[in-house]
Amino acid sequence: MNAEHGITINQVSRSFTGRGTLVQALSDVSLDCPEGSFTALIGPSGCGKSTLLRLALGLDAPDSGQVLISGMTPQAAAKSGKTGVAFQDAALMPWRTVEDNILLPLDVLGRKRSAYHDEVAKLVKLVGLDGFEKALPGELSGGMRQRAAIARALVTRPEILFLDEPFGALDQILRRQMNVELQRIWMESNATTLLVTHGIDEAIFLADRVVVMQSKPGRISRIIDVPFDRPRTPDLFAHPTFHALEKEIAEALDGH
Amino acid sequence: MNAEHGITINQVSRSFTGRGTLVQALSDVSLDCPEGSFTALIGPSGCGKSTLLRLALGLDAPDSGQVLISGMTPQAAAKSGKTGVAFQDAALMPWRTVEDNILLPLDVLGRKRSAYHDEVAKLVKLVGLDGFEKALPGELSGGMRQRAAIARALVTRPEILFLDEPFGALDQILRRQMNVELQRIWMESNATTLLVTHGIDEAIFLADRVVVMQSKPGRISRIIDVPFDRPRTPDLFAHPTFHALEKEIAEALDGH
Amino acid sequence: ASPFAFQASWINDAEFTGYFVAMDKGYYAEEGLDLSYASGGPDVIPESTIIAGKADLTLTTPDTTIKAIAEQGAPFKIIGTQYQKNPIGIVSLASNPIKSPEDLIGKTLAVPPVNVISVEAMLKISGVDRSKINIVPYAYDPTPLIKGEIDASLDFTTNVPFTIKQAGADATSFLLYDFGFTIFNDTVVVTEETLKSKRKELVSFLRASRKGWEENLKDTTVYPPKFADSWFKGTGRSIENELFFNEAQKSLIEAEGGIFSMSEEAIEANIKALAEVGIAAKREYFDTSLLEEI
Amino acid sequence: MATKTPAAKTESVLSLRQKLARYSTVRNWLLLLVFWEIIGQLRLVADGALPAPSAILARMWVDWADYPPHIWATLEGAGAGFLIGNAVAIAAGVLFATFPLTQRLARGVNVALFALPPIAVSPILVITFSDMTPRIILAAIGCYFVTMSATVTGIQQTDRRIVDVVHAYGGRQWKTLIYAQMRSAIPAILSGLRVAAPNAVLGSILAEFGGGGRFGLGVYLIGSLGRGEPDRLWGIGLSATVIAGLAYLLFSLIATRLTGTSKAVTVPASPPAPKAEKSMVLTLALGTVSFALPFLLWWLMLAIMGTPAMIAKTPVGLFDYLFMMPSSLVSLGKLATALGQTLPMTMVGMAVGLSFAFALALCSVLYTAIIRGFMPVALVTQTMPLVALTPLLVLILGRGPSLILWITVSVTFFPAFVTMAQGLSMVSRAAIEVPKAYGAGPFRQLWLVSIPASLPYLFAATRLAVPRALLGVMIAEWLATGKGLGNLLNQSRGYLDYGMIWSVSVVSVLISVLFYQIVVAIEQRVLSKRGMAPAQ
Ligand SMILES: Nc1ncnc2c1ncn2[C@@H]1O[C@H](COP(=O)(O)OP(=O)(O)OP(=O)(O)O)[C@@H](O)[C@H]1O
Ligand SMILES: Nc1ncnc2c1ncn2[C@@H]1O[C@H](COP(=O)(O)OP(=O)(O)OP(=O)(O)O)[C@@H](O)[C@H]1O
Ligand SMILES: Cc1ncc(C[n+]2csc(CCO)c2C)c(N)n1
Ligand SMILES: [Mg+2]
Ligand SMILES: [Mg+2]
Repeated sequence: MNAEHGITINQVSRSFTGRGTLVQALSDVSLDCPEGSFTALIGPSGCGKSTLLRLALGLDAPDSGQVLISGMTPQAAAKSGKTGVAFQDAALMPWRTVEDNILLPLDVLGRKRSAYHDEVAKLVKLVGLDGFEKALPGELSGGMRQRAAIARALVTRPEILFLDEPFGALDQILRRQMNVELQRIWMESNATTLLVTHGIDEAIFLADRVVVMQSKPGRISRIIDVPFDRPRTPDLFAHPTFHALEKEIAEALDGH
Repeated sequence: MNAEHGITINQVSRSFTGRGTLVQALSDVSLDCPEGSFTALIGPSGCGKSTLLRLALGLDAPDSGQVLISGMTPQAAAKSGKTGVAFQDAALMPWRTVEDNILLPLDVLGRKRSAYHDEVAKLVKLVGLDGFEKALPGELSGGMRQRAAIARALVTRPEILFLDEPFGALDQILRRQMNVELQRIWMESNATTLLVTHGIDEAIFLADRVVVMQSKPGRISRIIDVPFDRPRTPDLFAHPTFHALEKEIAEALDGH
Repeated sequence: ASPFAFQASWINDAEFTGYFVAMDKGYYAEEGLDLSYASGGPDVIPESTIIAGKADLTLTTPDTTIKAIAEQGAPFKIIGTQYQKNPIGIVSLASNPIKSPEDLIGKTLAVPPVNVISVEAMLKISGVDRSKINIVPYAYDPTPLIKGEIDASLDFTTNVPFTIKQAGADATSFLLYDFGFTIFNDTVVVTEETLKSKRKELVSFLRASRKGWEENLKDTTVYPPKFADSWFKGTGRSIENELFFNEAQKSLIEAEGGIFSMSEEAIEANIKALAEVGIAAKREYFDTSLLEEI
Repeated sequence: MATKTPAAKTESVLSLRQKLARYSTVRNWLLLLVFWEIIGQLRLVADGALPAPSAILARMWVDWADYPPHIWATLEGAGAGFLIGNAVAIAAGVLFATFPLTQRLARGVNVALFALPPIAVSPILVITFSDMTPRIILAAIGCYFVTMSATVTGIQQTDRRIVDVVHAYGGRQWKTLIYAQMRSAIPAILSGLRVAAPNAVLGSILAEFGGGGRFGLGVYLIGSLGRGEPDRLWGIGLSATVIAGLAYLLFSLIATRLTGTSKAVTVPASPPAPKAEKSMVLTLALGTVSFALPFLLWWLMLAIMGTPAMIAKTPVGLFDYLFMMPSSLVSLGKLATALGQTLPMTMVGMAVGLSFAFALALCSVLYTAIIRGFMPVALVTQTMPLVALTPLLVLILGRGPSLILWITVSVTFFPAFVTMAQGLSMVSRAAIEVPKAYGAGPFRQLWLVSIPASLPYLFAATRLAVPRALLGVMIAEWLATGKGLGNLLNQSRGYLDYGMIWSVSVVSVLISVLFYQIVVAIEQRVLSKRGMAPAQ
């Protein structure tokens, strides 16, 4: 394990006091994602997955514990441009065109747009939004917005990638395609990736390890290694080990 | 077929001129959903599913063609309180608590809240938000917001129910639970239901008919009947006919 | 009693002591008038109030009134004057004294925009080149004068010198009147219409008011303190100030023909002074007949 | 390795942070006060013309018996005007937002009401009405436009997704208004009320200059003006500020509580407003009516109130005055000269005023405590009548362009600042978190997200500021420089030259409408390009 270049989450807790009630969103969560690893995070709705990501992105601070990204504080890592993120909500800026939305991280990081011209074109094509480069988010369908958000997450060629249910609004065919593409990109870039997903099959297909969370309080209940070699192909979905893993994860989710 | 009490979509077309380009979101789409039927709408991202729903809700007008809900214009039907809807985006009012958000349709329709007290409690429980009745949307996770939106769609005991990917942000276990619950509610209320979904299995599990759409231009490419009796149980997912249907729909989606 | 509305030209200060006395002593009631008194202020254009019928009678600056009659055919008549000599003058600090129009050359003089024409007349009459004086607006606050930002201001000489003394300085002042701008002030003005229809009331008003002024001017120190909690309550001014004012205005008000009177010479002097600034006043703008009936 | 802290402790740490923010605001207020005290004591500004707070307080102590009736009278005028003006404004705002056509029709009237110089309106009100009415009307006018604009902006910025939900249940205009638009507009409306509060107080005070009444801070101020005692004037001005400040504080507190729950949880991506079909005929017709309506109303008002013809020039009378009379050429010449003096400064004042407002609004995000600390000063500029403040300003700045700028900025910036700051505070957290996740500092967050997201508010602010700039320059001219339209207006009052008074008023309104129209045109281009709903 190389904590220096991956994601280190160390005994992190975070609770919220909403209207009078206290929600323990994360309770003593520890997780190490070594450099270049692909980790899938799976767990019931409200178990703290997004909260964990927000902590890793420096958007929120833990009550206790520590998060290190590439050995830096989340804020420092974000600033260095190492990270990329697709939020659960597409969070596109409604006044920016698809293209400009994809370019937003470059604007933030102060990088030259021109250097990314081809990259953007490739990404737009990858997510199937060619022809909609100049469209505004309001003119897109829900799935199309989510795809633009995925492209935005990838545009900086991040070393560390956070994806919060990026394929939730996509149809199965597109989702499979995107799974394959994501794997390719991951293998090329070797980015340390943390993927939140509700698709058990997706998790197994993509990840080295599937981290199963439980809620109330939000915690990690099991970590299941995925033994398949890369590149993985859609045939895998029919593999018996795949099914076994699916079952194992489903049971872990069920609280067994 | 009883056009008088179901949904009748008659040769509807709708195109958008976004930034410079023309998108034919719906091209000559006709669909009849008889009273009490359960129709699943499935199709690639951007094929016009949400557009179709918006037309049926009277939120948008077709360029040509006609939509009748219970023999009325969509607006009239909406006003009569016959319809319920869960949008693709949860669209909760940020200032209303979960409970008040669920009660919104009653407020709009001018119905007494008090008469729905038990109903709301039941629905909150159904979508697993008990304990969060007084929480504001900003204090919920993505999936929790979507669940609140589902409860809101059901609160009026609608005769006609529109659901736009209501379970997209839910984990598989919850999703299955919700599928079963939705079937139960549907059987009790006999509401004419139009469900947009990306889950082929979900579509088969729930619907009488699966309508497969294609994009560019948005159109209906196939309608596949689902022969299973009700109530359907989760065992069904292992049924051979189920798998055959899954394959058939997947192929239809693939453009075969 | 007949209702009669009087519009004053400024907020309640010693300038109107005579009327206050007349009201408090019941002189108007004795004359059969039910007088309603309206205070003025910077946003009250007295002539407007009589045109609009809000008041039957008002006090005005004669140059304004006469210009309006001459140039717009405004239906005003001047039926008397409170000040035989306009109390408006050039006020400066004794440490930087301006004693005559010539002294103004090269200086900064603050003048309420409405009075620029009066100053210009006085300068013309005195043969001083207007363009050699820097005239800036004045809004009744003498602070810039006290602090030396301006060299002089145009204000009521019956009033500001006191203020300046209070601020620890000494004032020098001269009246525009004394340098050829020989006009009245607080001229008593009515519309021709009122003159016709309320002649009796007007005479009664003048009579009662004259009585009030005479009573007040008998001893200028008597009434201001009496009004401290009535007419002068909450004006923001001090009774000492009103005492100074009352004393200072005495000589400007008193007239041989009785208070409010307008002698033919004085009217002539007004017409002549105004002619200097191109305001063609005529004798007929002044109606002295009511004064005779007092 | 970090130590574990119980969650409860974190909560108290968090609220401690909030307490610290509040504390630093109070600290800034105190710092300001101490600073002012030192300046006053050492007579550093204008040879002691700016009194120290202690001197002002001491003076108020002495004068205390005078205050209650004055404060009470001003409260009455300002309060009634505030209630009436804002009620009308909110109703009108709702009407305009619901039926955009009405807004376009009423635009001329709206801007005219906002841009009319009080020095021209007040004398007319005073001779038309009596007692409290002029005060109430002027206070109400001071509230109307800001609150109306805020209401329209607030309603227009309602999240489309929420409106769709109401529509989907058959809710039409009325229900949409109640359940979605009004509630989401509340923070914006409150920002309008925040600006309206000082406007109402100042409006009442200005009308009090019209006399008639014996009591009111304005009456007190006029009486005190001649005393050359700044500490008294400041006492009066600060009393007005405190009245307005309390209202401001109240609405701020409510707004702060509600803003959090008013902004969208996720970034809204609603379909851009359909491009309005540009019918030249319709645009022209609307423009004409909107332009003609103020004239029509003006005529009607005069007819109804029966104001005499010498005072009340009808549009035709004004036309005669300006074009048909022997003196017309002279009058036009005077107007032209005055315009030539006023317009250039107006442009500069507008630019500086807006920049200042914008800078303040940005700082309200970046340096909250500093801006909150500055708010009392801002409120003083909004409630202290310029008649009282100008002598001091003249001592500090002279009577040149810097003074005109100062006055113009002080007359322009406040509504714009409050509106922009409100807009910035309404940006959804989810949107800001995108750049934040890429390490953007506060500046970049503002530049890349908050500012573009609040563009509609920015334009609303600009629309508020632009008509006021001319007014600011005119006030400065009237009080300090003796040039331009402001001086012409005041001088004409002295000459009973009602033709000129009306001419100046109409010209100043027309210019304001023109500027306003230019902003609307720019707004429409900029916003529709970004798929945002522009002003109609
Ligand atoms: N700002 C907040 N205030 C109060 N409670 C919060 C806040 N953010 C999150 N929570 C609570 O924390 C818990 C975890 O939320 P989180 O968004 O991390 O869930 P999640 O695992 O991402 O769920 P989902 O799959 O539904 O998106 C939830 O119970 C939620 O109500
Ligand atoms: N307001 C609009 N302006 C312009 N184009 C629009 C608008 N609304 C929808 N479209 C276009 O219409 C097409 C259909 O959109 P729709 O939202 O109906 O898709 P969908 O089937 O719901 O897709 P998804 O599964 O991704 O939600 C898309 O190509 C979209 O870009
Ligand atoms: C006591 C007193 N009365 C009136 C004024 C106001 N004022 C000063 S000059 C001027 C114009 C000519 O009348 C006016 C109205 C004042 N300041 N003090
Ligand atoms: Mg989440
Ligand atoms: Mg959709």
